[in-house]
Amino acid sequence: MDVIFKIIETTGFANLAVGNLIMMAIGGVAIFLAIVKKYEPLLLLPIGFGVLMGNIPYTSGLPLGVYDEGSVFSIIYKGVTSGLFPPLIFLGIGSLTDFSSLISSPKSVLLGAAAQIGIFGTYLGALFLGFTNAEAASIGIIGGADGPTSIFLSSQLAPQLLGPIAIAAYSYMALVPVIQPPLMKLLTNDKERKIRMNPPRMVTKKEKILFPIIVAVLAALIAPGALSLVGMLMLGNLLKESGVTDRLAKSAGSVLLDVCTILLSFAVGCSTQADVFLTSKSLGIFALGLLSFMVATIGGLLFAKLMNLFLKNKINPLIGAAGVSAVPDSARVVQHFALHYDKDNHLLMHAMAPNVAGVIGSAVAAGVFIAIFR
Amino acid sequence: MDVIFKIIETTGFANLAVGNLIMMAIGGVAIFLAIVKKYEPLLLLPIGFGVLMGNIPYTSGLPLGVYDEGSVFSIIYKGVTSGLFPPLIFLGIGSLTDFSSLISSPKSVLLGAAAQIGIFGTYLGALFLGFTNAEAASIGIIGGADGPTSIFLSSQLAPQLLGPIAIAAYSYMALVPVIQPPLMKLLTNDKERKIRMNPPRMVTKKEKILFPIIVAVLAALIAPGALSLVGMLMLGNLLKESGVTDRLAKSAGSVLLDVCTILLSFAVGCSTQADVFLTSKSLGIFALGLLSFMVATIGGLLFAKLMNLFLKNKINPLIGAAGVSAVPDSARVVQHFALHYDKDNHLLMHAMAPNVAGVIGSAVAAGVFIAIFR
Amino acid sequence: MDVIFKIIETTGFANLAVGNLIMMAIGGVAIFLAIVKKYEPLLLLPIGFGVLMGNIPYTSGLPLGVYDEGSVFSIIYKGVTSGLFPPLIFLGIGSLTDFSSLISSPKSVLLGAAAQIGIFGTYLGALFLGFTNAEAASIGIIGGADGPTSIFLSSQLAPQLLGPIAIAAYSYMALVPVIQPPLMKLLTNDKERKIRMNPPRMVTKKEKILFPIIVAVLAALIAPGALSLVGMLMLGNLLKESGVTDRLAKSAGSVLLDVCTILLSFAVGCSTQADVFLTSKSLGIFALGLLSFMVATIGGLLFAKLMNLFLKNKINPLIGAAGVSAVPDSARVVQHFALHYDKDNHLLMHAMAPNVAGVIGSAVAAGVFIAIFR
Amino acid sequence: MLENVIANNGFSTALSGMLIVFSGLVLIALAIYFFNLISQTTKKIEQNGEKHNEAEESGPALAFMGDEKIPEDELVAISVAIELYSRLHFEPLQSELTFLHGELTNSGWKTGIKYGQRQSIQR
Amino acid sequence: MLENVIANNGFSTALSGMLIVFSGLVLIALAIYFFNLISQTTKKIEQNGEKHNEAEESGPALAFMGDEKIPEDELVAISVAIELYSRLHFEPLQSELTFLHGELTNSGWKTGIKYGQRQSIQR
Amino acid sequence: MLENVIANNGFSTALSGMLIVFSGLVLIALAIYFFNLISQTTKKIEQNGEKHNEAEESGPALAFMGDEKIPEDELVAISVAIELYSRLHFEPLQSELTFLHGELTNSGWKTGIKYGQRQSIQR
Ligand code: NA
Ligand code: NA
Ligand code: NA
Repeated sequence: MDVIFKIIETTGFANLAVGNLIMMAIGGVAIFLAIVKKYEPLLLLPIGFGVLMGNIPYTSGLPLGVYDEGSVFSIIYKGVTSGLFPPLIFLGIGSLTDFSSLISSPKSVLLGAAAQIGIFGTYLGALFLGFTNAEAASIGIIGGADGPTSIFLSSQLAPQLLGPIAIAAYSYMALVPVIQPPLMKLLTNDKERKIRMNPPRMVTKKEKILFPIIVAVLAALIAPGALSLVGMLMLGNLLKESGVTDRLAKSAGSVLLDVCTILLSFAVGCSTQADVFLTSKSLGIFALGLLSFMVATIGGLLFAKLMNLFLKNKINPLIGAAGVSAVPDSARVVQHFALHYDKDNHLLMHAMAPNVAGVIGSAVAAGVFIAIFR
Repeated sequence: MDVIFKIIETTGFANLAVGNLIMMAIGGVAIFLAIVKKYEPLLLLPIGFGVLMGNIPYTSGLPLGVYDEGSVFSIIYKGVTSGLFPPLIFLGIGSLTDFSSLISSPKSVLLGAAAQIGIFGTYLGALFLGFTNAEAASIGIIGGADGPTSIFLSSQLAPQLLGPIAIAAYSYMALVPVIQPPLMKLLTNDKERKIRMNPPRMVTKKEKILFPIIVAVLAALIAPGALSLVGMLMLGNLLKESGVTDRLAKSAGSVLLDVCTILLSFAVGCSTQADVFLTSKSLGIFALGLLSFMVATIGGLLFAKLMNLFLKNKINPLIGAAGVSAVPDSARVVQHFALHYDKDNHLLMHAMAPNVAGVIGSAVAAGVFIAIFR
Repeated sequence: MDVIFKIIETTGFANLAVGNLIMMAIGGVAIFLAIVKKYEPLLLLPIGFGVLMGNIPYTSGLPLGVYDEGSVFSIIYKGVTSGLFPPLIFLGIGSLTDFSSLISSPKSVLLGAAAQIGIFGTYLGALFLGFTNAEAASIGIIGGADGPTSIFLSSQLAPQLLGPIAIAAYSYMALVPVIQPPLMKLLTNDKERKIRMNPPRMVTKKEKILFPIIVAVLAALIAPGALSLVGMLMLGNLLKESGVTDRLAKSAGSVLLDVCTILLSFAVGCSTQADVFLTSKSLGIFALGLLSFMVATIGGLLFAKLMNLFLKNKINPLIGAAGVSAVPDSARVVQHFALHYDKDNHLLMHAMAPNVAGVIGSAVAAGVFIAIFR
Repeated sequence: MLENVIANNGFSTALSGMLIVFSGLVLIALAIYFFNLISQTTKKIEQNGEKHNEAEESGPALAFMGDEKIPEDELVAISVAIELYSRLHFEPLQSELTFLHGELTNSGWKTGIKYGQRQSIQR
Repeated sequence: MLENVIANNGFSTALSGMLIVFSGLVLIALAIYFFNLISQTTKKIEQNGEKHNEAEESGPALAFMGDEKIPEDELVAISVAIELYSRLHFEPLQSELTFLHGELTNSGWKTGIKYGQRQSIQR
Repeated sequence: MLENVIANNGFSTALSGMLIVFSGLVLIALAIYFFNLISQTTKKIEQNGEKHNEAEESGPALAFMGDEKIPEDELVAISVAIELYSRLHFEPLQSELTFLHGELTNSGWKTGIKYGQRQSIQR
């Protein structure tokens, strides 16, 4: 009889706390958004499922969760906390990304820099709320709108906040189509929104090959901390563009990327155990994260308008909003927003330039933080 | 001249023991069964080759085998002993499994539970033979007829028995078409074997999506120890059924599954060094393993007959035998056996329901053992 | 203001040394050779990019490079230094290699043995220059003309020389079409170059299946140290030839091979930080490596001529040069060279036999060194 | 050796283990059962309410033809077509050609970025 | 809480961080810009020098059609063809049939070895 | 520096190493040689015994045509067909349509389970 009681005590039903139920509801919402709304399904689905699994209670001592030394989930989670998965994901993303639009329009690079003001503004905001330097930097990076970059920086500087930062980053990336349009409406006038831009020029193969090499070297020289992220991103891109390593690029951009994405997302989800996640700090992170996205969007829009003061060929300031990255969502948002005002004004390719520049920009920003705070 | 002798002493010929030759013969048989008889080739082939490689003798001190700290094979073997490979394999299997038949026939789930009596019966038998609790549980799980589950449980409870348990589990799974039919013949009559069942109803996409989520949560709540296995199995299935993460499901079900299968099978084969493997314990494990499969089959058959006493729409008791899992072998055995008596009675899809339920059932059983004995 | 200075100090520009610039130029040359000359692009491209990234200077203390405990690059590099990647790469290569030509012409196997004199000759040369036994063995293996074998042996015996040995091995493999033809011209006469060989006989499926099993057992028995390399190579080949594990062979030969190749090459590149790489030892290694290739080629050519003294059906001595391996480059060099003198004399398939035998031969040689010096 | 069984609480462990396995699977069976029930009820209510577009409901599920017979050759042809189609469209490509409508001067473009982003909506 | 910002050198960190980000991306922009410049200059010089084969230069890049309109159906057909082609020829195959020219008695052969070796030259 | 060579037993190591490499490869060569011998002997005995179905024996190996010449175009067409076929049938699919014979009401079904199970028998 004792054994039966012992066994019943080990079931999750006996240990279920309110916090776990709240978190499981959140996991359910993430899965719902992923499947029904199709918001970032490749990330939100495994994250949501991970939240469910991470909040199954069990008698402590069993090696099951991500925080239990030696458990299977902890081994997978080590791929996150060691910072290994994000650069591998960047390797895959690099092998899928086409930087042509950026190469053909160097001035758009600056828009990708301007949007990073969201990162540094939020860093200040987080300091203001009492977070430490390392924590504030990790929170600020949410405004970079790059999941892997956020997770990488958190794993290096503030592993204890990795869960909420990752969830916040991916949630707001999924909500880009909700967050950005009102700001676009507020900060541009009708005339600006209708500005048409010249079609981008053709980019030669030689330029495409030199681009990743030059960018990797320059970015890593200016911010060595960005070495892991920018290095891998550009290695992937070089594998793709070189034309002599197609099979490597293909493997990096398919299975390697997919497997790392599954394991990273699931493990991040699992790390949101209620007792670790449901804190006032998490609330602060979510508030600051939203702020971060908004400041970044505003920064991009206003800087584009500023640039127009000096340019002969005006750029459409809307593409500044794409500088936050969230590739290619925010570029799509720009495209749709512009089409609303001029049904033949296709800004997608023009918006892709600041969009991918934003990826580089926030990786550099992460590098700066690593250099100072590690 | 000394160096020459020294070198000759290092060759395997100089150290070859009878035990190694016996094991190499066993490895050869496994390869033969895999290639010529096509019994579970994806597993028996690398296992058999691993047995050959694991029984090459070498002067101790060289870091070559799975038990030598720092050797390449020991690094691969760590994926087995840490329990990492089985859940990853389950992730892949989940992304390839169609649970429709189970969803359309909830009562078949009970057959998947009944067959687990093989596990607990053998656990008692192993205790009777003097094994410890943890060892007995690991031996019993052979009756679950799921390779990854057996290996996972052994790695957690009785790593010293991992080799023989894994080999026994896969051998008997390969021999399902030999072991099960006599028992089917013995325990059913002609009329029962000819029972036709209604075609399964159509299952909607919504049900298929909700199924993995519900199963994972319920199974993990009732037996948290099943978290790693059931969680990953259902994550894989959700990736497949959601319809929004096809590329993730595809990668999990192809390369990830394949690579983990190769490495796990090969490393398990390598772990059967004669001096570790050729013990009376191994003999006991093989005897108990056979018992386990037989009890499980009998349990499934009899429970199906028991259910028929209460059901209006009789089920064909043969499908009870499929409850042992060994997916989809035992379901195929049922199909062929039934066709023998009525050439138009296709039971395959009906047998798939207890078949996949058996996978969940033995993962839950493994979870129970982990909760008690860890 | 202090912070700004601190940040500027962290940039790579502030720490750039002449050595780094030299190494980056070398990396650039490797990339150029890979893309423009198409010399071993799958290896030289990631290596070259790695050299660039590995020579970005950063303030010490930051966990960024392969030698910094805990950095992402160091985790990847551990796959090299632990010796894990080379056997996995061999698994993939095995699943892509067709040994038919070798099976149909057993006497060619000896040519693959003869070329290994390059290894042992260079080993002596390295001893002569003052290297230790373990270092000399690792340098000698460059003459085996197999990247993974060289890296594996260095990782086991002389990890401190891994970078220059790997770079030397791959560089000379890329330069096979430059190194070998002069020696061929020197050591054969016109009549010998025009010898035609009988078309290889058909090889049955049964032979192809038995081949990897027999080779693995024999090679591992004679040189247990070759277990990891030959074992994995032949496992891959068995997966391919068995005909029952196609999906495993395919995964091993595509994504697993590609991912390991990317990570190994990139990490090896990164390990060439100027302060570690630019030493007189490296110069010695490069000189000895070239010697090694030349001795190996000469050994193969002369041994083929020696064999012809005893054979009725003369072999074309040119195929002896293919015994160095560098699969399939040196076989192609032989084909082109022979076509120059007789435009209908196709030696490719005949040269493939010593070519793949050379792979086995140098793995055995590596095994011998491991057995003696570990 | 029965002492070993008793000393280790063998029988109660086996019994309660079996109990847990059954309760777990009964719970799952009930969940599926109730879920089916709800789904059927909902469907009935919907059917009574209004005749709505059925094609939409069926989704990607395979329609079973009931008594109608399909020539085997056609089945093979259909399955090959489906295989080819899925091969072409569901496998991740390295880069992809996309052609937008509208003024060609402004819109003929190519993008390789496909990662992780709601791509399913657009198609 | 402003003390926390000041105590941590928040403002100067943020400022100099933003500065680094901008300098980095400006450097990259300049590199691209100068690279473009060089490329264009080179092209002009080449064009003045001699009329060379343009097809060779364009490489695998997609030619944009300017004002000429292509029927949408054709675009779809072309893109499907390109997909199929790349699927057939750019995906790594496990083994591959190759047929050499010359005397067939001597040359009909098959090889599976394709790894890592300048294969692109031959094709 | 010859002392270093001698101090490290360089010559005997090199010699015996070369010896091992040769013995290993000679063993392999002998194994292949004897295996060939056995195979040929067996074949002769079989041929003398009875004329059996040759198609069965040849298996998936490629038959070489000897002197008969095949037009190059046909070779290309055949190899493309083989590529396409293997691409379709040997690559792991996520799920697969299978149609059973017999009463359609009872047998039209679809399964996605393909893992690790003697699947090759059925096809
Ligand atoms: Na960004
Ligand atoms: Na089972
Ligand atoms: Na070699």
